Amino acid sequence: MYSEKVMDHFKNPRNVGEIEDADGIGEVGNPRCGDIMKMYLKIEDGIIIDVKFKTFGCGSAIASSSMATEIIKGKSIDEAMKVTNKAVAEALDGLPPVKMHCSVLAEQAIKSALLDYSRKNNIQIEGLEDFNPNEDVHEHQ
Amino acid sequence: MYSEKVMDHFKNPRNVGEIEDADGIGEVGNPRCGDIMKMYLKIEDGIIIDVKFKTFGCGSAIASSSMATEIIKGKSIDEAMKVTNKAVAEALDGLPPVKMHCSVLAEQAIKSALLDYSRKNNIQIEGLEDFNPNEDVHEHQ
Amino acid sequence: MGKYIYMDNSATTPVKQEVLDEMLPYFNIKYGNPSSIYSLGSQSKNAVEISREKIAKVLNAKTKEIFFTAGGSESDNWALKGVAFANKDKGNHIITSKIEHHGILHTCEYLKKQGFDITYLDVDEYGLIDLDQLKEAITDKTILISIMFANNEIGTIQPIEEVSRIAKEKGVYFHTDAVQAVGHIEIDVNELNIDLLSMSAHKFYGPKGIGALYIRQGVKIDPLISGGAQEGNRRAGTENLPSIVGMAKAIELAYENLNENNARLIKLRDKLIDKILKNIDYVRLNGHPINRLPGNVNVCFEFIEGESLLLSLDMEGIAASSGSACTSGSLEPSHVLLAIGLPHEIAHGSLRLSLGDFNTEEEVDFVVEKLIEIVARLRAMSPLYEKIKEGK
Amino acid sequence: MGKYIYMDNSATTPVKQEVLDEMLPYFNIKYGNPSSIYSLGSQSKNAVEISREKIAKVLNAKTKEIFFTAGGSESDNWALKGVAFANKDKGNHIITSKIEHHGILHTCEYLKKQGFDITYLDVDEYGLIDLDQLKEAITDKTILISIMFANNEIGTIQPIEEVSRIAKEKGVYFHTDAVQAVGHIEIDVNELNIDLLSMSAHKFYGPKGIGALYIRQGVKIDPLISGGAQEGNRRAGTENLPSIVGMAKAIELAYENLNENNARLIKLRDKLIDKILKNIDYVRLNGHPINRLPGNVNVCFEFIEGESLLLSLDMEGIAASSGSACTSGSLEPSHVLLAIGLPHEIAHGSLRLSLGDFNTEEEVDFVVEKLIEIVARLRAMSPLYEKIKEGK
Ligand SMILES: Cc1ncc(COP(=O)(O)O)c(C=O)c1O
Ligand SMILES: Cc1ncc(COP(=O)(O)O)c(C=O)c1O
Repeated sequence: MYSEKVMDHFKNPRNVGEIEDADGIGEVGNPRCGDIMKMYLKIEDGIIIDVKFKTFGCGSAIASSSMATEIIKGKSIDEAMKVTNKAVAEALDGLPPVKMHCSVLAEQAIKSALLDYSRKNNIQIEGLEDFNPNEDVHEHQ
Repeated sequence: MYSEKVMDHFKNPRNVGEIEDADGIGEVGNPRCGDIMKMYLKIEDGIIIDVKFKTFGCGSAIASSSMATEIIKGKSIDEAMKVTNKAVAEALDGLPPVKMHCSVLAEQAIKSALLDYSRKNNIQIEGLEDFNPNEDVHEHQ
Repeated sequence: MGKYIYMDNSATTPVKQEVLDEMLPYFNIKYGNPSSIYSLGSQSKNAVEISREKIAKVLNAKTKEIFFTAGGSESDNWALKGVAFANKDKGNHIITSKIEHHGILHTCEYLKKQGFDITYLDVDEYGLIDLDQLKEAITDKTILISIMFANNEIGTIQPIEEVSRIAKEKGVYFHTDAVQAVGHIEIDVNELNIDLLSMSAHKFYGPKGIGALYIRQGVKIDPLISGGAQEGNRRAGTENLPSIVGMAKAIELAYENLNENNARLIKLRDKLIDKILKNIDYVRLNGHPINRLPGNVNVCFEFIEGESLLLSLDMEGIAASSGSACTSGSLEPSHVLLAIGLPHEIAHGSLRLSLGDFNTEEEVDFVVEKLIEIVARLRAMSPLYEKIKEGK
Repeated sequence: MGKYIYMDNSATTPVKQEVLDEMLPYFNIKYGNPSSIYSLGSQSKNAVEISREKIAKVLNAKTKEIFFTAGGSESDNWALKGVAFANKDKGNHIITSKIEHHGILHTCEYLKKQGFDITYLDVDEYGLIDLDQLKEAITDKTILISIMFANNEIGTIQPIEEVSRIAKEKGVYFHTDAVQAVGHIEIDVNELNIDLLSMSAHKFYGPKGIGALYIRQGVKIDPLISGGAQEGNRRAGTENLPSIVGMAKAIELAYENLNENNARLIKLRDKLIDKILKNIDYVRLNGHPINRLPGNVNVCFEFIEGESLLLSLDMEGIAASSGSACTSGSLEPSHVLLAIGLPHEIAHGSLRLSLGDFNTEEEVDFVVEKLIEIVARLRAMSPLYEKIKEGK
């Protein structure tokens, strides 16, 4: 069902944990639906120098979070903003169709953490104008 | 499906054939229904001294004819009149329910041949008053 | 007597060793439920999907157009009831033929009770339907035409391509009961424009109790068995894993050497027919002389009855079948034999010998030899034959 | 990792060797069609009838009250649709429960579309229906009550005797989906007054794709699959001979040592439950503490999700199942867990371990050991657990 990449990231998720003094924290998902992703960002000079996550969810939710953190670590905010759910899924060598929403959740977790960062620092991040972190990801299926 | 007795009488039917100068000949059944029994009797002093049959029909029809001839051979007309389809079936160690009409046919073949004898000789045989050789045996099932 | 001679391959076939070998691990080693997500389960899921793919490929169908069932009868019931109920807003008229298998005919009777109108097409003396009668039968209420690919008794193959062309022109779904055809005749569901097709594995050296329904993508059909999400939510029930794998292997084997196999079978069949017709009098061949299943021989011996013929053959170690009433426990001989115009008394004397991959020329010779003896013996006992001889 | 530990026996079971051995000759030696009259056919017919007799005996039914099907789903569909359509002149109301298998629930949805009214009884926190609610639900239009014998997820056994007594008093047919019960619990259809009962062989070490419906003599029911005269004219299709023979052998084996087997299983089960409850916090047992299937363990681990639990167990070579939405591809967690009142987020963390004849005490110990590690690991990753620890 899952690719080897997914299983690898599920078995050995990268960047699990919390960042005590995170600059941005995002939480998306809904326990009712069985998935919550929480992402912590450490940002310096517009660069994501550290990222951690915690996820309640299925194997692909955990793998998607892990992959998302790997992708954005060391990237600029602008670059991180360009990470789509498709990119996450592709980096995992694909997800089963019914699991695509997990990658959507990962994309939203990044954006949600960046939104938190932008609010705390009172800056504008292009592309977040219409972002709604509470949107139901299952619609994307 | 069939008892060993039925198979024995099917494999080695007794009294197959015709009697050239028969005293009574009965034919019952209907080719449309897949079974015709023809029975030939040689009667002397009220005793059936010889009997032969020809049958178009299934295994149990052939076995029932064979058994019926065995039963009545050497018997008096009165005794032959008392042979029921049940007696024929029992003598064969039973017939499957859907095949009971074959034993009915055998009983009717006897009666039909006796009727022919009684008409040719202008005598009355008790029990044949209401006998109708063309009755549909399949009703008896 | 020697070896048992099995000439009833249209009734069922033995599972080929290669097929059984393929099935065995799925009983107690790879036994996981295909719906389970752990490795033992996804292994099973894979096996099901690979099997589906193999079957689809042979028929030139899409993989997701193949749905596993418990056999030909379920497939027939599903196709008819499923299409009828799902399309009753469009119409309530179904067209079929008089020589369909009971899986179709009895389902049509059921649908009639539920308010559907059924037209039963006649067949000619060879068992072929009349395409003009079909065209005329179609009304604006017609939702489904179901015509069997090849007949199980007399072996006649219908002009499926023409039937489906007519169905397509009129925008009516076309189902074919191909239970006797799959594994024996080349079938391309696209070339032949088939919307639904029933098949059953035990007719081509696969296991009993497994079959499939091909459903062209887009066809509107209700499930017959609802429940779990198996078979794309269209046919519930834990998958019959070993049998599915076996069916796929069997269909692969069947089409691997179809042409050579059929050439051999047709030669055997025609030899059997010729020898019977030459050596026995008062006998006629049933079914189409050319458009017939490669293994099918069906003849009527006048003046004798089929069951006693079968019992006599069985005593010689030969397995065959008959359309006589007496072999089915019903009072009527086969509806197929009556539909091609045989009188009852002749239909009762029918014999079907259906040849398969394991039959040999020696067996054909032996069977004819025995048939000559048996027919003579039964006729000697028959009051009908006596009349003929006497010229009555 | 060593041997694979299979603790998903409620999903399916491996075919026991004794069962497979019994089946094997019927694939390619005794392969005759049971409808054929020659010896190879009547041998098959005998095998079918002897199998039917064995199954009937175990359930204290009459031989002719057992009808073979392709499994539990077909049996459920047949019972419900067959009784509904055959009795629609009497009424259009059917009563069932909220925790039935989808084979029942989705069939009820279908029947609703066909004009039938369905009442779904609630269950309490243990999964038991309320007999008073049942009584009140019965109207003069009620034709059928269908209540499962034992639940496939949480293992709860219903008060079948009381349910059937109520049904009998009101003159309503009573069907029970006993797919999880047959082979595991003593069942006497007469003592329990059951009118129809569904079973499936692969739940008790028989093959997949074969089951049966018990139909009490006199019950009015339409066929689901019409066609040939098999199964007393009530279920068409060439008999699945090897599987029928296998099912009979499996049921015999199951009831041969039922009490000892169950004593062993219950001990294992309770040990597994105890150890989980003792060694892991934020965990709850689902289903009835006593009236539950001998092999059923169902627990919810809070703050983690079932699929990731299953994947982790699979990595350790342990097969189990979960009622989490993510394991089924649907968005909702199991309807059973919701019906017993679990909130969605807790239902997502459910785990079913279903023990069978091949599980050992060592396996139980190993599974608990691994569970402790896995749950800890997943919770360490869970933002929900983090909040609890922080006392939020
Ligand atoms: C309670 C219950 N009913 C019905 C079924 C369906 O049985 P099958 O999968 O054999 O069709 C199952 C198992 O899947 C079950 O557990
Ligand atoms: C033409 C035809 N249709 C349907 C069937 C039914 O198939 P099954 O017995 O596998 O249900 C058969 C064989 O019995 C058949 O020959």
